[in-house]
Amino acid sequence: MMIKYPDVFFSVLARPVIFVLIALGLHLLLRGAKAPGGGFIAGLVVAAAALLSRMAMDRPLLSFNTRLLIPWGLLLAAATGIAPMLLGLPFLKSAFGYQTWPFIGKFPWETALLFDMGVFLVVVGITVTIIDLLAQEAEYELVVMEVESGQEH
Amino acid sequence: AEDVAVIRANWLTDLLMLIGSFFILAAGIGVLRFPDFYTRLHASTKLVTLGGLGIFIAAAVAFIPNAATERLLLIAAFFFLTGPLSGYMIARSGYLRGLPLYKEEGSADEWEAQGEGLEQFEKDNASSDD
Amino acid sequence: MSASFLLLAAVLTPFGAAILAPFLGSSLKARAGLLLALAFAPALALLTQLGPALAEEPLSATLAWVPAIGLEIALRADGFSLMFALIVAGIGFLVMAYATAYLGAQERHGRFYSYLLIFGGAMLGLVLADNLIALFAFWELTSISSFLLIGFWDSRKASQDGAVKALLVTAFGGLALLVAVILLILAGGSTQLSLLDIESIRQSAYFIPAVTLLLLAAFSKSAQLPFHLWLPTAMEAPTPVSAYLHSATMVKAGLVLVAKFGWLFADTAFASIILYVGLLTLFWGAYLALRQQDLKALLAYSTVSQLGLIMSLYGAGYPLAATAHLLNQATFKAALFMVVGIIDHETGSRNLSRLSGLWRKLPLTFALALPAALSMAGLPPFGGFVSKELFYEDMLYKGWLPITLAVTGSIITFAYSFKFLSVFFGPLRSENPKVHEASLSFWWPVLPLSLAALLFGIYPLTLSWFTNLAAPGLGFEAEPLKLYKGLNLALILSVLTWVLGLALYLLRTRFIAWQQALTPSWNANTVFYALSAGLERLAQGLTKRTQGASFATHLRLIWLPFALAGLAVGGWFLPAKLTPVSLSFAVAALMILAGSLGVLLARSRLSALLFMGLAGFSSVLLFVLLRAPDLALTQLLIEAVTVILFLSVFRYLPVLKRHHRRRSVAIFDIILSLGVGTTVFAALLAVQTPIGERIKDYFLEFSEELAGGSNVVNVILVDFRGYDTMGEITVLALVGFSVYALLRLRARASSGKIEEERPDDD
Amino acid sequence: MIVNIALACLALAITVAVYRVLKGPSWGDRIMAFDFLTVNLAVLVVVLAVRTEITVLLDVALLVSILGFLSTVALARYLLRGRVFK
Repeated sequence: MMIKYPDVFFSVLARPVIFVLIALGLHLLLRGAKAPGGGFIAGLVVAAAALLSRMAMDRPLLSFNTRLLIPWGLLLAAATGIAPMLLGLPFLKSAFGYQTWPFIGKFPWETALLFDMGVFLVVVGITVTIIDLLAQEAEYELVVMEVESGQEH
Repeated sequence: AEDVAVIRANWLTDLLMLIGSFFILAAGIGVLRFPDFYTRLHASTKLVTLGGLGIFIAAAVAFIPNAATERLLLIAAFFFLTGPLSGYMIARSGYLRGLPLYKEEGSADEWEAQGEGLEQFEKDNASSDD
Repeated sequence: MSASFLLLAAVLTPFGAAILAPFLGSSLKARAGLLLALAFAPALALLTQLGPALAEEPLSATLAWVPAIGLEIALRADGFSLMFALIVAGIGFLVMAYATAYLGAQERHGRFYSYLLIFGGAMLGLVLADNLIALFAFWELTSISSFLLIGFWDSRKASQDGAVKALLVTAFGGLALLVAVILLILAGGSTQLSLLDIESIRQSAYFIPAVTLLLLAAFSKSAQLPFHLWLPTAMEAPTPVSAYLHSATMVKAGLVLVAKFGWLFADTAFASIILYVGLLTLFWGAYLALRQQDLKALLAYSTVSQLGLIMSLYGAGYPLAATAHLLNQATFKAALFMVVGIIDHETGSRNLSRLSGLWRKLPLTFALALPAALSMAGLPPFGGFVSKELFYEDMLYKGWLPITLAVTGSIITFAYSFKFLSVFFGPLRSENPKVHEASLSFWWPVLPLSLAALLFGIYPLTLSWFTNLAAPGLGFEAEPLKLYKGLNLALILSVLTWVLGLALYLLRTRFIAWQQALTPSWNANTVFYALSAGLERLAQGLTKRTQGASFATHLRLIWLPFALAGLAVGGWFLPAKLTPVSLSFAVAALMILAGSLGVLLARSRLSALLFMGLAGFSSVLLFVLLRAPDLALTQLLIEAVTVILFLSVFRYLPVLKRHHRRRSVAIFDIILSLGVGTTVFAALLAVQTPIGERIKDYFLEFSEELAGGSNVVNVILVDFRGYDTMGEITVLALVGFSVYALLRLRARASSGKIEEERPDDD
Repeated sequence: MIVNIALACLALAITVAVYRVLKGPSWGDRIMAFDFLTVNLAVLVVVLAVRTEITVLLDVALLVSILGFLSTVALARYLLRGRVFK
């Protein structure tokens, strides 16, 4: 007996939650050096958003092929490692400082943030890919069930 | 360096905090003492949301000096949004999966009473493919 | 441009181009090869650095990686390594051009060119490296890229098998090299090859093991006798790869090693070992080559035997002759491989028995093949003769056994070179009737190599220009080479070789028949397969016995030693360290305990998951109480995502049946878990000793100043210990891909059941 | 002072939640208790933030409430349909 109920409430109310989750994820990523946050946590928050979007609206969070995020993340992390070497500094030497721009005012920048973004991309790449695959698998089960139930009648 | 906030222990924070903790206490007792699943569900979702709001607003007032109030209001908003929704989801799956209702003599299951019942709902749903 | 920058560019540009190759390959298809061949330009530009100045102070460049522990890419180009680098770059350039014509339209060009460029860069690095660790790194990189290139047509079983075998043998050599390098660094006192203190190495106890391992690495890489089995099966690779890796450059890495470390075993017992291994390989390679019907296999065994020849010369301490023959072999062997590529491409087969009389249809290819094949045979007007003369002269000094082995080897070499040429003579026979001459873009790369084979013979000064380059590096005095050195014993022996060689060529059918009768049932390949099969059986037996069928026994075996160690160590110093703890910690700890007990007692899988969630969230509470918001956030997120992923996978798990356990087993499990508990508790108590203080203060104090971040947890993760995190995310990426592969595998398997194909996303 | 009262109430509520998770006659009770626990945890974190004045804990509270909601919804949907997605 296959029960199929459209969770109207859930899918409607999930949109704002997903929006906040993604905003929170990026916020955590960008303030990594100053306050609790960082690539791993931000990546997992975005993964939670992907889970929610899959569950509530049955729609992938990111439309592109998230598998490519993994090598790009690694490349970014490696680049921040190798770039200082080209300037004669040892591997993974990081630099930091403060910038003041007209509208934004004084804000700190650090190259470690780029490395953190690399970590973020890898974590997001892996979790979202797995979630999408599991969802496809579930969707696929349904197709199989329908075909089998179709054959019964 | 933790943000040291000077909390003016004003009366508003204390009052709201008291109200909030009263509701949470009520929720605790409700979850402990209520006879069946559905009634306990009321306590665990509705009451705690109310209690939580009380405490959040108290905290919002308390954190005015170090500009954390808007974050707290965001949390309160989400608290208000997710609390009842999770209650609704649990209740639905509980009922549709046939958890027994607590039957006192006077009470009746409106859904059952209207003759709708689970099977009937099945039929309309099975035919329509969403 | 300063010389050291050029040196660095020479090694690093091929790697850069390798990253670009996939993109260029997909857009430009085959023609991308021409563009990417330019990656060898800086290496060729090293030509400008040649000249007398090089002898006194060789070119050097260093790229600091971790200077504190002597780990940097230090390159040093003395005469020999520069000469070899030019060979690698020159032939690399020609092979890339040849590949543009050779690869069919539907091949994966991007991938092929990037592998080839990775190999090119690694080979250049290997030859020019002065830092021993960098030398080892490049050595391994060449093995890996050769594995990728041999297995390029990965759908074919033969190339898979050949690639794995090549990787196993060369990686085995790589391991030996790693240990040898470490021993040398310890004994020699520095990681720099040029600064190694020779005397202290000779005296130190590490001398014997280091040199034996070094030779092991050289022999396995250059396919010497016991390890020659991987080269013939490596011929499954596309012909450009065979022409580049398995004839001119990669297989000579062993020779480079033996040449560069010549001073190490100059007049010790090892020298004669190398001599005889080389000569035996020369004889055995030629002996097998004569028997081959497939042109490429014939060339493969011929490469094995020629490498034996050069190895014996380096071993015997005659680097001049060795370098001369190395140059000759590189040019004529690469040319012959490309000729085979053309024949294969035009006639569709490489089998001698099905092909003959091709010179009528492929006159140009024949004209190109002739000088190379005759130079291989060692006939006068060609380069091969010059170096073979030197070979005979040097072997004469070594005594009668080396010279007889050398002559018999050369006789058979002469025979199989003519056998190679026999494909052009006789009546025209070939599979597809319409055989036409190769297109320009196909044969122009072969031209310079055949011309070189001819030029080295007619005008040997060009050959001696190269060898003089290598003179200072390998410590022999440069002397001009001459084609005719007057009537001496070596010349008489050469004439003898030609006569007997011709006779052997004419009687080859009977010789091969006689060979067939003689060959024993086992050979190197069968030994290799027997070994690997035996290893597999041993592994299966071991796992079956130790791990047993059920997962539970598996876990018990893991936890048992852990628990015993804990009981032994942890038992006595437990009570000493307990400190009072506040009420809220106790509550949180009790909740975690409740959660974990719940998981133990749970009957259904769902409630077990719920209890796990309970334990997880209460540990979040604990972190909050300990004022560690970072950890609380991480634990929280992992907790939630795990719970949901678990749920989504539950439907595929088998039903949780209460498998009954005998009482004794249950009791054993309880004791075991108690033991493990005490071990973990003892370990935790041990960790709280003050060592933590010093590290903590350093990070707290310098996090703001050095890394500009006040959140020490993240600063450590991303900045101070950035390299660890990079390692972690690489592992994470690998895990991600393997999970993806598993799920795709399942999807593809189940999609097989019903007819309509699932929308494939990539 | 009042904060301690709030903490006491929360502690009681959480112990009741744990009790319900362990005993809960039906799985519905367990999920309800799990939701009750996560919501209480969020409130507790906020109260702790007030007491220790670490405003960073508020992010933890927000995430606890959202992720608690997410897990509960996933559990509820798993029970209803036997699968989480679709």
